Amino acid sequence: MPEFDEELIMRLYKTMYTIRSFEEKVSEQAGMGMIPGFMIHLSVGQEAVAAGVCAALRQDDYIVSTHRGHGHLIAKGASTDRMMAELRGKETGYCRGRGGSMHITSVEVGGLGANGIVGAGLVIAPGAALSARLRGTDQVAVCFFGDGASNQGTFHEGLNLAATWKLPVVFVCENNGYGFSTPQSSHQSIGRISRRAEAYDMPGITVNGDDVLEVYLAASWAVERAREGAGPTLLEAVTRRWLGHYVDDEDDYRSAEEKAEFTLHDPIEQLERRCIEQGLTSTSQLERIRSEVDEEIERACAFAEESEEPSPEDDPGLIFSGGER
Amino acid sequence: MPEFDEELIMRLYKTMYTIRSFEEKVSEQAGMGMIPGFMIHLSVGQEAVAAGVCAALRQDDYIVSTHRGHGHLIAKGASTDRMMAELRGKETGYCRGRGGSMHITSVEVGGLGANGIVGAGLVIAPGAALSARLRGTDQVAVCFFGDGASNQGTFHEGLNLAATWKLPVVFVCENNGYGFSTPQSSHQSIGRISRRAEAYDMPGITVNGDDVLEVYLAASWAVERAREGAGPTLLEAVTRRWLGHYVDDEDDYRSAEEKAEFTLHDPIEQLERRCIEQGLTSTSQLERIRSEVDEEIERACAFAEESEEPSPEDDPGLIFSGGER
Amino acid sequence: MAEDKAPETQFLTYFEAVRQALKEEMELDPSVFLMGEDIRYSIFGPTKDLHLEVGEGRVLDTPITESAFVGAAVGAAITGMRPVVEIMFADFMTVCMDQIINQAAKIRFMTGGQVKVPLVIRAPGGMLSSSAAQHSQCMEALFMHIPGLKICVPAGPVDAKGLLKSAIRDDDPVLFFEHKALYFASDEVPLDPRFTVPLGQASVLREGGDVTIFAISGMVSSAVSAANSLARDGISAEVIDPRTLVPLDTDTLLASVRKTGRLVTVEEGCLTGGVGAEITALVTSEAWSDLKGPVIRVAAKDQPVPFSPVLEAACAPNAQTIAAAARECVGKN
Amino acid sequence: MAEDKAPETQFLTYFEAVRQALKEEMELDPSVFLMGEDIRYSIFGPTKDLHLEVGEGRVLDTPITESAFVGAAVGAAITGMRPVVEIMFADFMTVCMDQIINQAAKIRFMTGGQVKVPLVIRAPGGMLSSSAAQHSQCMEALFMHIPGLKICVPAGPVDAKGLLKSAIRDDDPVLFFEHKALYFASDEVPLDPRFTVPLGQASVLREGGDVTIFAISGMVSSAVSAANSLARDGISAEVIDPRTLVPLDTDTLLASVRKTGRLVTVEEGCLTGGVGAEITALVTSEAWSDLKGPVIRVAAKDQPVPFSPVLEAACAPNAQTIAAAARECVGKN
Ligand SMILES: Cc1ncc(C[n+]2csc(CCOP(=O)(O)OP(=O)(O)O)c2C)c(N)n1
Ligand SMILES: Cc1ncc(C[n+]2csc(CCOP(=O)(O)OP(=O)(O)O)c2C)c(N)n1
Ligand SMILES: [Mg+2]
Ligand SMILES: [Mg+2]
Repeated sequence: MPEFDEELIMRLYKTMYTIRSFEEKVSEQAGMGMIPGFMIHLSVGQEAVAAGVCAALRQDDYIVSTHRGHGHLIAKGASTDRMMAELRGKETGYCRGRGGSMHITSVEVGGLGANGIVGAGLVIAPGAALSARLRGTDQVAVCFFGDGASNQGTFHEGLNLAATWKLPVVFVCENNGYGFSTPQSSHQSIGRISRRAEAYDMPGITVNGDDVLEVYLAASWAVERAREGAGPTLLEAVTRRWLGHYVDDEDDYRSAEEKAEFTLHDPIEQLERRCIEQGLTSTSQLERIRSEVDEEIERACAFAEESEEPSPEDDPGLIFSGGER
Repeated sequence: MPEFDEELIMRLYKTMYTIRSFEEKVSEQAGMGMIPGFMIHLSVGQEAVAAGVCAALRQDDYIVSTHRGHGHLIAKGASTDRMMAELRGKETGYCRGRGGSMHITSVEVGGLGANGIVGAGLVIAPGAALSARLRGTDQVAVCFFGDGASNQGTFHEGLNLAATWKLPVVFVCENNGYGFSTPQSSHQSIGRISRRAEAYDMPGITVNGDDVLEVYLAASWAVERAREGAGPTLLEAVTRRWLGHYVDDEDDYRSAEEKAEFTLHDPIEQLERRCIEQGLTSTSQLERIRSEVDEEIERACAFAEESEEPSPEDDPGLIFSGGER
Repeated sequence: MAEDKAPETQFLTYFEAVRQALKEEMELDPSVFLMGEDIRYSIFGPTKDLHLEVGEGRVLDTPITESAFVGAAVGAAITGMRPVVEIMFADFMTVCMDQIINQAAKIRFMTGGQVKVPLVIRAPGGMLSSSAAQHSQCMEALFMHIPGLKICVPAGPVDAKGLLKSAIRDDDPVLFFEHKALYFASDEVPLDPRFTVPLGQASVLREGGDVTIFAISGMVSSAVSAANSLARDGISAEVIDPRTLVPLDTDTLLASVRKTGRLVTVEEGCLTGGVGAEITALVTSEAWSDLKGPVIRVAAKDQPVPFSPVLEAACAPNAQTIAAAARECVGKN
Repeated sequence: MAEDKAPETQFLTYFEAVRQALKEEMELDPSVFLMGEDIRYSIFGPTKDLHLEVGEGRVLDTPITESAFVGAAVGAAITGMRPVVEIMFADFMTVCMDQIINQAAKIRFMTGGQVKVPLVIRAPGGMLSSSAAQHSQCMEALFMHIPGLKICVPAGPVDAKGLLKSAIRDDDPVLFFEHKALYFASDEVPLDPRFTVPLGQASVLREGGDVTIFAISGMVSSAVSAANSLARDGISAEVIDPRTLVPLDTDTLLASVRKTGRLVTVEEGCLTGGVGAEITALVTSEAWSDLKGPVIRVAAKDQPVPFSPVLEAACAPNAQTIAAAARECVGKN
């Protein structure tokens, strides 16, 4: 293990734990019917990917996210209170209650949007990267997507465009082995999705997506490469989705044995163990982070709870910026 | 060079020469304004791909074609008279004048259609192959497409589906180095398109697309492989488009030097030379084939000329099979 | 209506009725097969575990590649099969629009009739509990503009079964819009495998003399409720569900408007360029002199569907807004 | 021709007018840039060699991947740029429909207004000498149904220039439908870089009192011809070109219909679910009591566009069919 500074490790830990704590709360509140809708996709178990990748980014870099996007946005620095309010459909939410979980967006932290269309972000991210180049900045765009999305036409088109134009994009495939109920072996004929980089003469790397430091190192390399103008990278992070595909999912397509193994790979516990073994931190320091986070999430819930519903009056300025009809 | 029987070689020669003769006539007639429209895409120079691939097929196998589809259809066995009539927009044409060059189709010879949408065929061909499997036949589907089309999302989706389901498809990329005015180096970051097979764990082969025997051998291998149930192949044939992208194309994006080299690779002359050098046939026998073909094309022109225009009366049965409104 | 022949029907939900239609047609015709994403799992139920009953090879879970499997369905349809594909949410038809608009709809015409395209695309549409802008759309109006596509909009289990069977037997591409909010609606559904509902026949759900309410899909039951409440105010509304938008049963619609002289159209899709626009244009053209006043269109607001339950509810029509429109139409508001 | 004053107009073709608008806006605003397939070559001319004048980096030839570059344009638009992309033929919008319908149109709304989407999609549509079913379509009616998209349909060089400049300066996604058959039409075009045509203002091309002819895009000149021939028969037709379908200048249209009491709508797209359907619904609703008879819709046949010149001509409306409709409308046929 290379040298990591403690501050970074604590930051990664806190990010992962915030995602976990936020999503467990969301799961609980969804179960209680407090969160509208049923299309709420949680990333419990996959926190290391969001945390490791976003730690390699600057605030002004972009991320383009998926239907399973809470973790990405938290890792990029969004506030959990406005996120929670959005999931509850409140006016104080990031999207003023118009978007909800599947469209959660915080442009101020560089989060260009979750998306309800699988694969949609794969062509939006190259545009943000192109925009950075045209504006003369050295911003980088990260595009998160799943193993299932790696079959969509937009994957191919987005990677081809980014490679041809050497755009500063890092394509991060969160390979959790399933597209909804369909195992990877039934939706594609390859195991390592990073092999697909070959088609664009682009570096393709596979990392253990449950090891936040491994993710961070690979992402840092790819981000710097992009920032220096050397072009895009395909980074595959192999991970596990602990919960159902969405909150109401019966998840009967995965065996009990398979599910029992998930927690063995817990990215948070792994980092914890490592820190303590290597004397990087103490149990009590981690404890302190966790309770801080838990409090933050409680505050977020209270904020969301107390916030107003949107007024049913129309805001035409949300459809056309000039409010035209 | 492996042993080829004379009958096969004469067939390949005749096919290539028929395509050449047909298309030169089309070019001439288009120049004279006899052919409606301007979107007529000729494959002069690329004949070896169509001829070599289709010679590896049975009559009941399928081909799915492109905007540049005359050669494919001729090679698959369509009659030049009904093709010429179609290009002239006549009722005796294969598509009763409704389709024209970009949609020329002859289902009776297994030609499932040219297509005006670049990349469209890449997802249709796997369906024809799936259909064959479900019906319990051992038919194979060939999908022709260009280098430009190899960037479309449908390329990725079609190859992924065919590979995942091990469908009997042969994907034939006619790499003529250009998508319209855009050179390959500006539209993708790779040189050999067959590298893209890696993304689907599929064999990828590049052949000299101006050498009809090389094309034939590779296609035969891929077709047999598909027929035996071993799955799809990506076969890239590197070739040259001698004429403009379409009949009115000024073609000012290719240099005079580049164009001057085209005829050095003439697939027809190459086969001719080889046959004579190896004593497979005589100049006079080839001469005889050529004049037979020239006569056939003249007859096709006369047939098209004499045929009726469609009646402007509607045929509702062409929109809905029951003629519903 | 013969209510006494109970053994001939079964009480089924809408999703079960769809499932029964699929199963019956697959049993009747070996060329019918299914493709779609996670259809063996089946989020809304219609194809759940169907492969266990009809055979693994006939219910194919696809990669998430709508263009690929809809394109493949076109390829299969023109080579002798009868594919029935599912787009998990109708909103995703945007990602395979070329296969629908430029291929399936046109290929018969472009080839001069060399092929038929017996393809069914099932797609659940409409709003359902905060599914938000990309999982709530009614796409049927878009496709009415594309010649070559037939369009079914079943509003209940009986029609869902009967129309789907007709759609599968039809030789042309049919877009079959199920409505997510209807999946658990239930009714007595005929069990005779010969039972079908022909495409192009409207159903008159309620007769009336004062105003015609033309409603589709998820809005039909609200229209009936509206008619019931109107009846209490002495307004007699005739409710017509066209069941298929293409072909459209203009005879039934026009006959009704000729009788009532008033028309309200109701749909859950956006107002502008919606189904109601075409119906209005058609009816004002064909029954001008019978109309006593302008057609009133009831539809969703012209905006993306919002996530917030409050806003979502405000976006869609309901029995109250329909009744209000009908009152306005008859001049009793 | 030496004059001391710089000319205020220049005689330009439609494609040159588009080119001038692009060039002027790129010179005025460094955030404007172009993407599309073979746009430096430019099959119809508007962007031919423009990179030589405005800089290589601002006119980008893309791979043949409409989803990629329209998606990228959305990404660029929400991060500070003003992309203008070209879809070589409007028919190909089917392959990037998701980027248009589910992304560009909705992203402002879905994010609660966090972003604006200043994106222009130029797309040549319409029939032109046997381009057949996949290269001839008028797509504008489809998109009218999607809230969040503005739609321009310039019918001549002056509007092409003026509207395109407004579209580029607009903060919302604009679909800009050029018509292939108009590219070589020419007119005196204002040269002042400040000249624009605002979105949402119809133009009244001819005043008249007997009947209003509402015509768009490639049909406007035919409508004017029709009006001229009607005048010879003593029928005075008012011709209105809305210039933009969204926003729509309903005031001008309704004022005209209130005056004439009669309306004919004319478009080159298919009849069913076309622009005319929406216009009819709108006008019959808003100006019911002023209408003396039903609106008549003139449009292309409900069929894919055929290749054969004979069939193609029979498919589209023309000055004769428009005049005949207007005569029928005023009861003088
Ligand atoms: C175009 C499209 N097709 C299908 C869906 C339905 N859907 C939502 S998420 C999902 C699975 C995505 O799998 P993957 O990309 O691996 O991401 P994961 O859910 O595993 O994070 C599916 C099929 C969709 N939202 N959009
Ligand atoms: C979806 C789509 N985009 C663009 C076009 C316009 N177009 C027709 S052919 C062509 C170039 C195709 O290049 P390639 O696939 O290499 O085939 P080639 O023409 O070289 O045979 C283009 C851009 C189209 N017909 N369809
Ligand atoms: Mg996954
Ligand atoms: Mg090419």
